[in-house]
Amino acid sequence: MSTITRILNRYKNRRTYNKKEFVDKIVRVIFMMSTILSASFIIIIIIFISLKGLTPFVTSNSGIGSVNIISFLTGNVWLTGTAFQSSLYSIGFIIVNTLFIAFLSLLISMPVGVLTALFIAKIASRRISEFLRIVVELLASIPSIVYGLFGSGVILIFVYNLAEAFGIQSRGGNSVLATVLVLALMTLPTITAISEVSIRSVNKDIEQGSLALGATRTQTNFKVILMSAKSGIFASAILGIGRALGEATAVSLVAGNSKSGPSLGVFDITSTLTSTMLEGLKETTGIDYDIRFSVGLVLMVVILLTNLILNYIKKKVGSIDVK
Amino acid sequence: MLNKRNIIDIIYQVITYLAASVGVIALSMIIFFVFSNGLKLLNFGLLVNDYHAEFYNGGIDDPIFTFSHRPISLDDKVFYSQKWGIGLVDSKDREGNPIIIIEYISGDSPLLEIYDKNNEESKEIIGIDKGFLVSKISYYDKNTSLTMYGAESMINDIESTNEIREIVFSSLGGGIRGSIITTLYLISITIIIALPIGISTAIYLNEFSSKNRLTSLLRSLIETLTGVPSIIFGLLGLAVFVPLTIRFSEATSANIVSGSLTLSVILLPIIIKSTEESLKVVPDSFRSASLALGANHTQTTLKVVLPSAFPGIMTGTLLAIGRIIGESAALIFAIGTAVKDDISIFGKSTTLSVHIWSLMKDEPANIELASTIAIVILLIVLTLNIIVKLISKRFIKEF
Amino acid sequence: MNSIFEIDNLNLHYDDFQALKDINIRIEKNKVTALIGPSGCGKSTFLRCLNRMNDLIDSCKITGEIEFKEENIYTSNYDVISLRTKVGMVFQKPNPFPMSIYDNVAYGPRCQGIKDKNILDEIVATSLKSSALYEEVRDRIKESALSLSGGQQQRLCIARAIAMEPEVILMDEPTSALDPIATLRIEELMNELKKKYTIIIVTHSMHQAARISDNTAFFLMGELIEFDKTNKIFTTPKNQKTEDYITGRFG
Amino acid sequence: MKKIALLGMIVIGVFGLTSCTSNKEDGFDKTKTVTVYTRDTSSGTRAGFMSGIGFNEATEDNSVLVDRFVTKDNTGILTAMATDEYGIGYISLASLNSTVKGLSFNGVEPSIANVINNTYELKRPFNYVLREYGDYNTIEEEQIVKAFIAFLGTIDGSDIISDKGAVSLDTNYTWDDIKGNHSICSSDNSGITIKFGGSDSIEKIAKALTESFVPKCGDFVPEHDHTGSTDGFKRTQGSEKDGDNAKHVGFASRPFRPDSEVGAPGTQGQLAWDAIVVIVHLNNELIDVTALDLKSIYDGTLSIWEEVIN
Repeated sequence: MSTITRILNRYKNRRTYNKKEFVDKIVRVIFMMSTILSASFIIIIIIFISLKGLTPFVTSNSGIGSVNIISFLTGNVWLTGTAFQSSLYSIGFIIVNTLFIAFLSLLISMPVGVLTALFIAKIASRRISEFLRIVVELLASIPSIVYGLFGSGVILIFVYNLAEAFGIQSRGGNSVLATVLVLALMTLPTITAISEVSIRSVNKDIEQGSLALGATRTQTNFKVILMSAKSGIFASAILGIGRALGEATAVSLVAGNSKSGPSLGVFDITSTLTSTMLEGLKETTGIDYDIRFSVGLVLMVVILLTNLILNYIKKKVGSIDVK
Repeated sequence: MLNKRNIIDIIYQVITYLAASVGVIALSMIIFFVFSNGLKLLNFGLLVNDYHAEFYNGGIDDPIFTFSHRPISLDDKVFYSQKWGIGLVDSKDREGNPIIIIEYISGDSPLLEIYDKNNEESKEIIGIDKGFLVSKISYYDKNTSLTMYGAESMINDIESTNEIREIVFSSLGGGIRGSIITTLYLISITIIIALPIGISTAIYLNEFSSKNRLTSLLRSLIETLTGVPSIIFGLLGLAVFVPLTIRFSEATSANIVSGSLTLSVILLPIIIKSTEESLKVVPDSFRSASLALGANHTQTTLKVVLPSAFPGIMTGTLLAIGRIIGESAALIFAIGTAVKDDISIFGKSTTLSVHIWSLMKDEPANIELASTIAIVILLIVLTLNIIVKLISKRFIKEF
Repeated sequence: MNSIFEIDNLNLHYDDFQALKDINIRIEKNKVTALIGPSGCGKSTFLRCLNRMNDLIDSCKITGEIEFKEENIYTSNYDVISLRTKVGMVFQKPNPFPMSIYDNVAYGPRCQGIKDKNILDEIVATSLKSSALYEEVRDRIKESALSLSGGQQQRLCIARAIAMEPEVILMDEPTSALDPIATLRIEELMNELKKKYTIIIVTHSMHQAARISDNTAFFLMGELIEFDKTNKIFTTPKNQKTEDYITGRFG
Repeated sequence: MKKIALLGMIVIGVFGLTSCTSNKEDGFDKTKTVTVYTRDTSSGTRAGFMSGIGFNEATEDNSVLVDRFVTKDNTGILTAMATDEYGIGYISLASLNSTVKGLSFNGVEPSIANVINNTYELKRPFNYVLREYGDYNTIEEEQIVKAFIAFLGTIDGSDIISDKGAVSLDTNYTWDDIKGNHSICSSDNSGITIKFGGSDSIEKIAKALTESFVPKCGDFVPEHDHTGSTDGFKRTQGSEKDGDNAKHVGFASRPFRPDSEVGAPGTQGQLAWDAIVVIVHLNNELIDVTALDLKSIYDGTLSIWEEVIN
């Protein structure tokens, strides 16, 4: 028996069972703890937002009277009466505005983003696509306030002149259209980046299979590659709409912050749940402050529901996936 | 030969090019906008200077006037006082406010004798020099010369007086050194907090957890976190992390640590998601091979699986850093908006993007400096991007 | 008979599907045992039972007894990790870790807590020599294992397995992903290795089984149809199904 | 290469299209409707403006305003008036620049001189509030705050206020004259932090004041955290005076509310006036506007420019 064999046997026949299993168990518990910690934040947020956000509905708001939840969710004037002295808040029209705007912005950013991704992944040369990818990554990290700056410095003027060209008097360009354009710009990097990854991960065999059957490059790109990358593209839409619904700073600079509605004309001023929240957060107590948390609560519910619906559609779409 | 198929092909192609170019144009317009507004303020001084200017209150007794002539080399825009031997020029500071700068001071100017008025006993000479700002000069016999009236009126005022009661100087402030340092602190602390938690969560979900209801519940709770708008994270920071850090540290208000904790929560889903994606790509054969060699689960995960997932985790981290640099809505609540020069991790300060936010909130807003800071942000992100690409390239090459 | 594994009434279920039915077999020490049969017959599943790699599959349920050196390995407090150090395994596709050649071979010993550099050096050198790889890689032992060719990678995986000096090496179609020349080298290697180790090999190729093994077991639909000396199986099979298979009527 | 050329052509084409929509110079169309811009209900400028035009009920109530008004911040209104030919809004006099037209109010031009001589009526006070005497951590803090308030009343203080665009109050003594009364300023105060808060409209002035006062008073450390007028009183003598955000000095860019913001005697005062200017686009023919007209514009009675420009 060689020395090595003796040493190895010594290590192998040590009763390692307990120790190693024990280490595994400990490590598992540590990892599980951090998972529970990660998961607990959403619960903390929900509890905290609910506590604050439900206050206006269940308390008398120091004598003003509680907010009626039905009219809060369905009404079409933000506040009737004086701030801090009235409980007649409603956000029905703001919910409609928010969904309308998010939908329209996705309508622009989806095709543009996906086709840009297709261009980067399949058409452009290596060098150009490398460059474009860096541009997209940079844009994803631009603070939203800068998008707001661009919106108020360029897009508002563009929309104002556009409306004039159509013979419509817009309110300084503050409009549904300006908001939609800013949000489309902001969601573009997210959609492009994620779609590109999913387009790139489409199996080469499928692509070559299509080409081998005599399809042209363009036909292959549209009929096979985009179809196969469908679920990833859908995921990018979900993230995109999340950002569109949750964006606050930039939107409040171009929306015009209307106080009644809903606003369905493209040149009409509008408001979103986030811009409404942001406007009153300067104060720190009182009903006009607490009600912003109710708006935040509604916003989270809206985002959750949208995600659920989109995920459901994604599953439906995914089940007829081209494999 | 153009047949129908070719025409359709061309139409599709044109649409693709059009869409891609719309994306490119929109994106380049933003970058153009930022650069055209902000490039002229960008210089090294901005990056390394303090935000708060150093102020001096100068006094002068029995001045001996000089009668040095105006140097010929002096630009026409400079106003010169022969009596006091000083040349002043109108300018703008980094925040766009009007200022008056000392452009020239002659060797025998009485103003060189100015002493520190706040220290009456020692009468220490301040030693003013070219480049200082004069914010005001007050007299015994007439109204104060102020910055708002311009350099010309200030020169006229001193030329017609023999006594100066007080002259206030300052250095040029408005630098963003403090905000850059805060941003770097925030990135490091946030990554130190979020990366271990995020990676261990991803490992648990992907390697250790068994498929049961609890796991899928935990997973969907974490996924929900991605849908929360950042303004709500800010409120969470204000309500939970700020009091927590005040309780357990020397902090007395919102601080860098509370900001980092808040950002960590924002980043967790991003890090978890990207780590999990890269863990999924690690082939199962690695795991079986390691287990077959008598390694336990922990050894397999830490020695084989995790290193293979490393490039993916790096990319996720980069995304996370981009998010830290760009975040403002949450940080306004969780770290505060006070621009500082001496940064301590338990003190208030601002990151670059919050700095932009507070510039925009000014009346009137300073769009130039805001754009300049945006350029700095873009440059930092670009640098990090390149660094990470190099690291992962090296890593892939090595193994 | 000097047997190292004794398997009695082994049954294995994946949820509702029974993958192994009532297997009884004795594996001889220091012999090469080949497991043959058509795809999906359960031979690989059986192999993975021997070092409890099936534990990783949640839906897998096992009844019956597998005794390794007269000890049942399917008892709740049996030391699985120690078992795997004694029963090594080589997989179908070469799967070296994305580390250096040295680190790949030293991986197993390190996991057992061996840290002494000299000992590790010696283990690595010995293992690479026994797997006939040493001469080819001695100058680039610190380079990435992924830079090796497929055949070299598989020999590295064998070196990695024998670094632990196991008593048994399980091989799951080790040459199916390799070209004929690389296959030949691995087969030569197995001939060397069987002097020291017990080898159990799953193979698709009946020629390979005939060339290298001492004993052969034929599996069909989760059942062990026949187990005997290799030359007997290939010349005078007792079972009609075995004969049909080896004469190429199906499979 | 073909691809790059094609892409380049498209880029040029789209740029060309966008640049075609340049401003037209066909004068002011009086038949258009007025677009009303306002600050949000928490703004001190809005409070000053609404009370100045006799429309107090609109200070914190949006529902009495004309339908489809636009809510923006100070900068937003300023930039909007540079674009929107038919808009009307109001900003602080300090922000007024040449990109927009500032209107006379009741026949008086908006200028600092007219504010000082009390003829320009559209203005609001800048006020301060201190902690109650005796409610400081140390006696030094209280003395520095007292010295600071004394400094506000000097020529040196009012110079700084004027320099930042606000209208300072009349005074005739300098800091040098009174600094003998504040012996605290001759000791080293670099370990003492004084916290300032309240109105964000006064933030710039407050910062300039402390920057200049710090070297005069032993280098104490000023900490500015301006969140809004309401917090000025709340964090010095109100509900949050002992909280984490407690301040030594608070500011309000509007009068203190007589019902809820009355502090201990001698702890509140005014430091300056701020004029509010009504602004319109440069093309607008209007040069003068009355309080009554403004009220009618903001409550929606006058909605077409013709009705305003007689």
